[in-house]
Amino acid sequence: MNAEPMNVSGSPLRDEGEVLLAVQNVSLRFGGVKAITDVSFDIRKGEVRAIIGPNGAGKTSMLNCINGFYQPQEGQISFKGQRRDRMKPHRAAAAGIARTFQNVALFKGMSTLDNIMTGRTLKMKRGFFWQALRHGPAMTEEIEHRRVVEDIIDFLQIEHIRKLPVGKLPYGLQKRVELGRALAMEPELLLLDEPMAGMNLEEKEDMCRFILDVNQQFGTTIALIEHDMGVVMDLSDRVVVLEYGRKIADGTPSEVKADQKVIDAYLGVAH
Amino acid sequence: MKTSHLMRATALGALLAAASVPAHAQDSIYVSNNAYRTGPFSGSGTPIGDGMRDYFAMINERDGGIGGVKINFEECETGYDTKKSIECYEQAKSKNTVIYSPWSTGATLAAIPRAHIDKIPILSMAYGLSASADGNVFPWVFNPPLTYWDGALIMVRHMANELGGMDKLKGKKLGLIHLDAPFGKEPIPVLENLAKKYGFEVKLYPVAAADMQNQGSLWLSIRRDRPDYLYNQGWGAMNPTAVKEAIKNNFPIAKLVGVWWAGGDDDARAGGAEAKGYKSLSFHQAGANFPVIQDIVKHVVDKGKSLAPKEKVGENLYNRGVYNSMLVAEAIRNAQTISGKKVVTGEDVRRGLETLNITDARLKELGMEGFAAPVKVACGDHNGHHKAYVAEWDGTKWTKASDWMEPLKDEVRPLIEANAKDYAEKAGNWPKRTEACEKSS
Amino acid sequence: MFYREAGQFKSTYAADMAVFPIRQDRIGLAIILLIAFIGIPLIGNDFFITSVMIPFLVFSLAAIGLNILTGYTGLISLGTAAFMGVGAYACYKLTTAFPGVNIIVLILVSGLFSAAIGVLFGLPSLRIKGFYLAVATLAAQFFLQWAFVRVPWLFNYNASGAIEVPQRLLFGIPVTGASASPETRYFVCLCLVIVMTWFASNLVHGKIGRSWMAVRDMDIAAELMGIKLLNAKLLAFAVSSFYAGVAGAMMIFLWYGGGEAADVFNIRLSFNILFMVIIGGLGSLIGSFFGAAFIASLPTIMKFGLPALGVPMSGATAEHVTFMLVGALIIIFLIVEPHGLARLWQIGKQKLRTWPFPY
Amino acid sequence: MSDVAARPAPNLLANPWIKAGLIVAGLIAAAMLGARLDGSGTLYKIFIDPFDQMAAAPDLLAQTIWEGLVSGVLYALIALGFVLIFKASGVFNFAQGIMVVFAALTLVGLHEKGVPAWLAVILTLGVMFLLAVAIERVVLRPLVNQPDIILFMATFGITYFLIGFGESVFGGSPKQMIADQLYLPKGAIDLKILGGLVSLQKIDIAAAIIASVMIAVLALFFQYTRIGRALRAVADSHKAALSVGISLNQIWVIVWFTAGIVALITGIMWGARSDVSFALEIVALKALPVLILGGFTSIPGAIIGGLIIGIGEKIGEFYWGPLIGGGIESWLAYFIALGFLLFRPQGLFGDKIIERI
Repeated sequence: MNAEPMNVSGSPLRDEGEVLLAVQNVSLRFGGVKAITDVSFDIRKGEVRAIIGPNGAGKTSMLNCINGFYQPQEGQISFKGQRRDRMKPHRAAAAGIARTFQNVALFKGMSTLDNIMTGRTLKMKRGFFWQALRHGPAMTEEIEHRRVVEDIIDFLQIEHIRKLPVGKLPYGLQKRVELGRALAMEPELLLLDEPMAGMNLEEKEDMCRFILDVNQQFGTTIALIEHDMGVVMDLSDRVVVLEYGRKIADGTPSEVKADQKVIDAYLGVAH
Repeated sequence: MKTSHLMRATALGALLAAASVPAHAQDSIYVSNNAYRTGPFSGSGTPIGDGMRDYFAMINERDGGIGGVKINFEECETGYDTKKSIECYEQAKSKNTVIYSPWSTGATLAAIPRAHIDKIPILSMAYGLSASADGNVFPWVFNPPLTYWDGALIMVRHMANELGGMDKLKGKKLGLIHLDAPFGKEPIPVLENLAKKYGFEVKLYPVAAADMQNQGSLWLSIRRDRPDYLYNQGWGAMNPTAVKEAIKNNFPIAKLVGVWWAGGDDDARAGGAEAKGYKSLSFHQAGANFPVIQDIVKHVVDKGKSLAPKEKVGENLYNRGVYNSMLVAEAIRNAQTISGKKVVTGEDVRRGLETLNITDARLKELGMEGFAAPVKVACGDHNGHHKAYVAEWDGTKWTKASDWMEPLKDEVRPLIEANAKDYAEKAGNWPKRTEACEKSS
Repeated sequence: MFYREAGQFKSTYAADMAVFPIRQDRIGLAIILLIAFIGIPLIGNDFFITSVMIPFLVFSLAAIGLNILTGYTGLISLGTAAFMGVGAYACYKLTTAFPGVNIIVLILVSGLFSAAIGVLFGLPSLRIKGFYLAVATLAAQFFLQWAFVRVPWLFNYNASGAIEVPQRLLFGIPVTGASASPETRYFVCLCLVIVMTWFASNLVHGKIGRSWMAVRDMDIAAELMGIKLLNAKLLAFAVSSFYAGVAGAMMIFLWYGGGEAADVFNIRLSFNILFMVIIGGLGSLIGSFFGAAFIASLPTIMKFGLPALGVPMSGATAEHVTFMLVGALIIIFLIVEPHGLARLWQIGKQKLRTWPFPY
Repeated sequence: MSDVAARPAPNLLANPWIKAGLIVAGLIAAAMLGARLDGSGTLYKIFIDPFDQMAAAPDLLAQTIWEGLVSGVLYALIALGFVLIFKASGVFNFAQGIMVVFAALTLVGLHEKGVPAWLAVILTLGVMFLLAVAIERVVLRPLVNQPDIILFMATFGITYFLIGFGESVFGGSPKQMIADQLYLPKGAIDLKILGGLVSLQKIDIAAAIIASVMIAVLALFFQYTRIGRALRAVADSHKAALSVGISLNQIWVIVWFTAGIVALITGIMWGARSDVSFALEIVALKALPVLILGGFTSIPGAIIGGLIIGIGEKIGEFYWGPLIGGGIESWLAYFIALGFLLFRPQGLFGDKIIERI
């Protein structure tokens, strides 16, 4: 089981752009359970990279390894050419990796505005003293970041819910706020874990538009997990396919779609 | 909306202002008294409160008050909580009380600095701050008839008496079980001094407030150390537990002696029949066979005006309440004599307390012959360091088991003066005494 | 009808970010401050000021401290009283060691000692969560309380074993010690509480407050925003203990005027402050004031107020009835509005906004 | 969507904060001890002397362990009340301590009013049942689905109410437990072993036996009765329990009533050891370290936690306490529990905390 049929050297996108993130021979185990086995792939600057696979394929675990929630037992991940041992989520954030979650992980007790403002935490430099005064430099800084956040709010068209607590928003809007929060970090790499799960068609279309806009307007590299094949095929430049923690295919959407292993994995084959 | 806020504040202010308007300022004397009939120490607080209340009820009923003026005696519930005590103090102050009985060490310590500003005399009868016995430094604080330091001395004397002389103390071991709080730690310096002087050893057994009913390991230590005597400076639920544990651990109960606050009937009763022989220091007698108690029964209890069940009247702590009220009443009477006024003020009562001299003859008049030793308070000595005796539990009641013993005033007085000086120095410009001493009394 | 925000438009972010964006609220605040500074000293007698207002202020400050930890950061602590005690003893040591230094400065500095101890006992919060953490903070409560009795150095080897508050002057007027008038002590408390509330409000409305709330709501996502969990939690412990420490120093120096501090800062007080925070409203500064008023002042007002209104009750009965009533009121309030008095207040304002035509 | 998995717990000592904290704490502790002992022979007194003492007087060691065992059993009883309620309703019941006092007071109070002892026990059980019904109706039902902390707060309201109610009905003075009337044994069995005397109080033995019997009965009850199974179902998932048609309200009444029975037995035992007064409420706090040690949801945890805490604190106080002036029992239990907790954050037997994202 490997990616040989997709031999990478033939793809037209192959040589465009530098590698932003490289995953090399990563394996992850929980006790005796293997979540990921020897997976390698890369993400190039500026592309939309999709990770797909059936349930339990290890997709979310893969994202968790990338932003440091999990420490893979084997293999390594390098970001912007730098290898990172013992990645921590806050270090990943500082390095420029942002993330949304499969089940929305917003700060439920806070307003939309405050949620997105947390995305600016790392960019705000004023220390405790100025924060306690909330005047002068701290206020200038706060206003400056508020401006950025208001731009994001405009971009995502969520002005009307700016001051509402997010806990009571409908699911689709929550997903949007979560995207906003990730965008506020101005990440180089944005990891989206099923951004369209549980949405209706209209919401999905909106979300697709936002993702493409983010990719094109801000030049943000995006890695996403998605179950809706139509969405994946429309959005992504390249797709990596996982099954039972192993990589079974890697290539452009059309290449992947044609791959027999992928078809088997999705439709199920009697072994 | 905001107006409602304002109104609420105003209403509140008015309400509390109303709460503290001096009641019947003209025709009665207001005596505020802390009590704790609730909380973890209510077991000791209730009989004391009953005794204090009933004595004044009797005075009002039988004599129509003191010098013809009714005593407006009011209890303030503290739950033995310092926060509530402070509220009670403020309430008492705003109602122009002539005397304040804090009834807990914490409350006393908090009230002492205020007393000389607010001109309210404090009576902390045999508790509170030992050093406050120095009238030259604490003109407003009174703690007769004796201090914890005197108590420690009497304990050592008792030990010596049983052993057959002070010289027999050498090599003996005295254990001090004490509440792990300032109150409990009071006797330590005196005991340690005496230990050095007479060559015995002092072992400390602290009991944290949270572990009052959980003294298992402490008594194991006692078993290990095998002290010859135990002195229990305890309060509340700690005492019955100590008595039970002593019995459990086969410690000779006759060698366990409590401070006067460990002498509740319930404390001893907890040990059942085996508690017979348990001892406690005391400065007044238990029992109902005194004219004063009979008067209380006749005028108050039998008329259903007491909160105490009749069988509890005359118990040790009940009588302590009576004794406390007697001191207050005598101070007021004395103040009336000195000032020539019927309705006396706090300042008069301070003078009354300072010249208090309750002789045997006076005790007899009060129906307290043999009930207590004479008490005399002087200008510089607000305590008197009076006699106490050792009471013994006979299985059903407290009996007098020793003669009245004089504490060694010469031992204690220098300590008191040194500590009072220390207190005043640390407080920073502690006011010099300006109140003149009475010429004669 | 007079409580409307219609017509008040914000043209700057600064105006929009103000803590009280509605003009009427600002007017209301001004009125409350006026009452606090002028009305209460004029109307209230000594009893009201010393037994209701000063305790209310001290407890409010402690509740704000705990609210930062529990309400904003989601860490339950049952050691607040002990941290208050650290503040009180630190202040006593400081003022006896440096008698010349202004007592207000020392009260604030003693908060730093409390903060340091708070951080130390906050370390387990990385591993332990929820009620487990709450019980773990009891270790701080009982250990520190023990130390307050057992380390005589803390109370300068006083024979009484208690903190004996010395007299200290501010602009020539005594603010601590027995000769300090209730009004002076009240003003000092009031100013400290106002300034510290303002600081707390600044903190919780800015970056730091957002980090705390992020940790509270979803710690994993907070880490992803680049928030270091341990730092955020320890900062919350530090700030919270700082507030508790200052409140403790105020309690002994400006309210009690000395006393058996080990006995004062007991577990009961810790619980009471937690309950102030919960009943007032978790994550609400104004709720801390409501909670303090409810848990600390209500029993006092009932105990002394009811007899004054002619409800005849003996001391003990009043106490029992107070206990029962307060217990019942807590349950009733929780049923009516589990999010605390602060939420009730908000709902009230919301209603007023649309009154008299709610649709 | 099951590619979500447990997040491995962070390695504790890898964290520089924890390391620094431990070192600082260690240094402070060492410095305090050093000062206390004038710097002479400190290490000997900490590490060698206590064990010498144990070897020298094995009878005292045995007695210490026995004392620890008995208080452990009593702590466990209080903790058991907490666990039952927490397991079935997720409520951290602050009122358990006052329920112990209230139950014991009711029993003694009824007896004082002339009710025969055993009838008083039955009536007290009735009172505890009414209390459970009242709590369910008045407090729990209106607050269903509220966050844990709100329910916790509500139990504080119950505490306040019960203190006021109990004191106004029975008065605040301490009362003697009617141990004789309930045929609880008195006196002690003195064993002459280990070169000394080990004295076992009969009441303590009875407490241990009664506690064991009660725990066994509870275990059987949970295992083999319909209600017991329902209780376990509720503990696992409220929704699941509802979906199989179990009335949550009934369950709550039963659980609170069971906790009330446990409280009564605890009250009788503690009361027989000292007396029945509101001071007992403070002892109930000792159940909290037992809870964190044993886990909030585990009955065996409460028992074993109680024993560890009981024995640990007695041995600690007896052999090491004198080094720093004694009285360390008040906080030692918490430090023992905290020590365990750092390595098992969910307690010894608690349900594993799994973080999912």
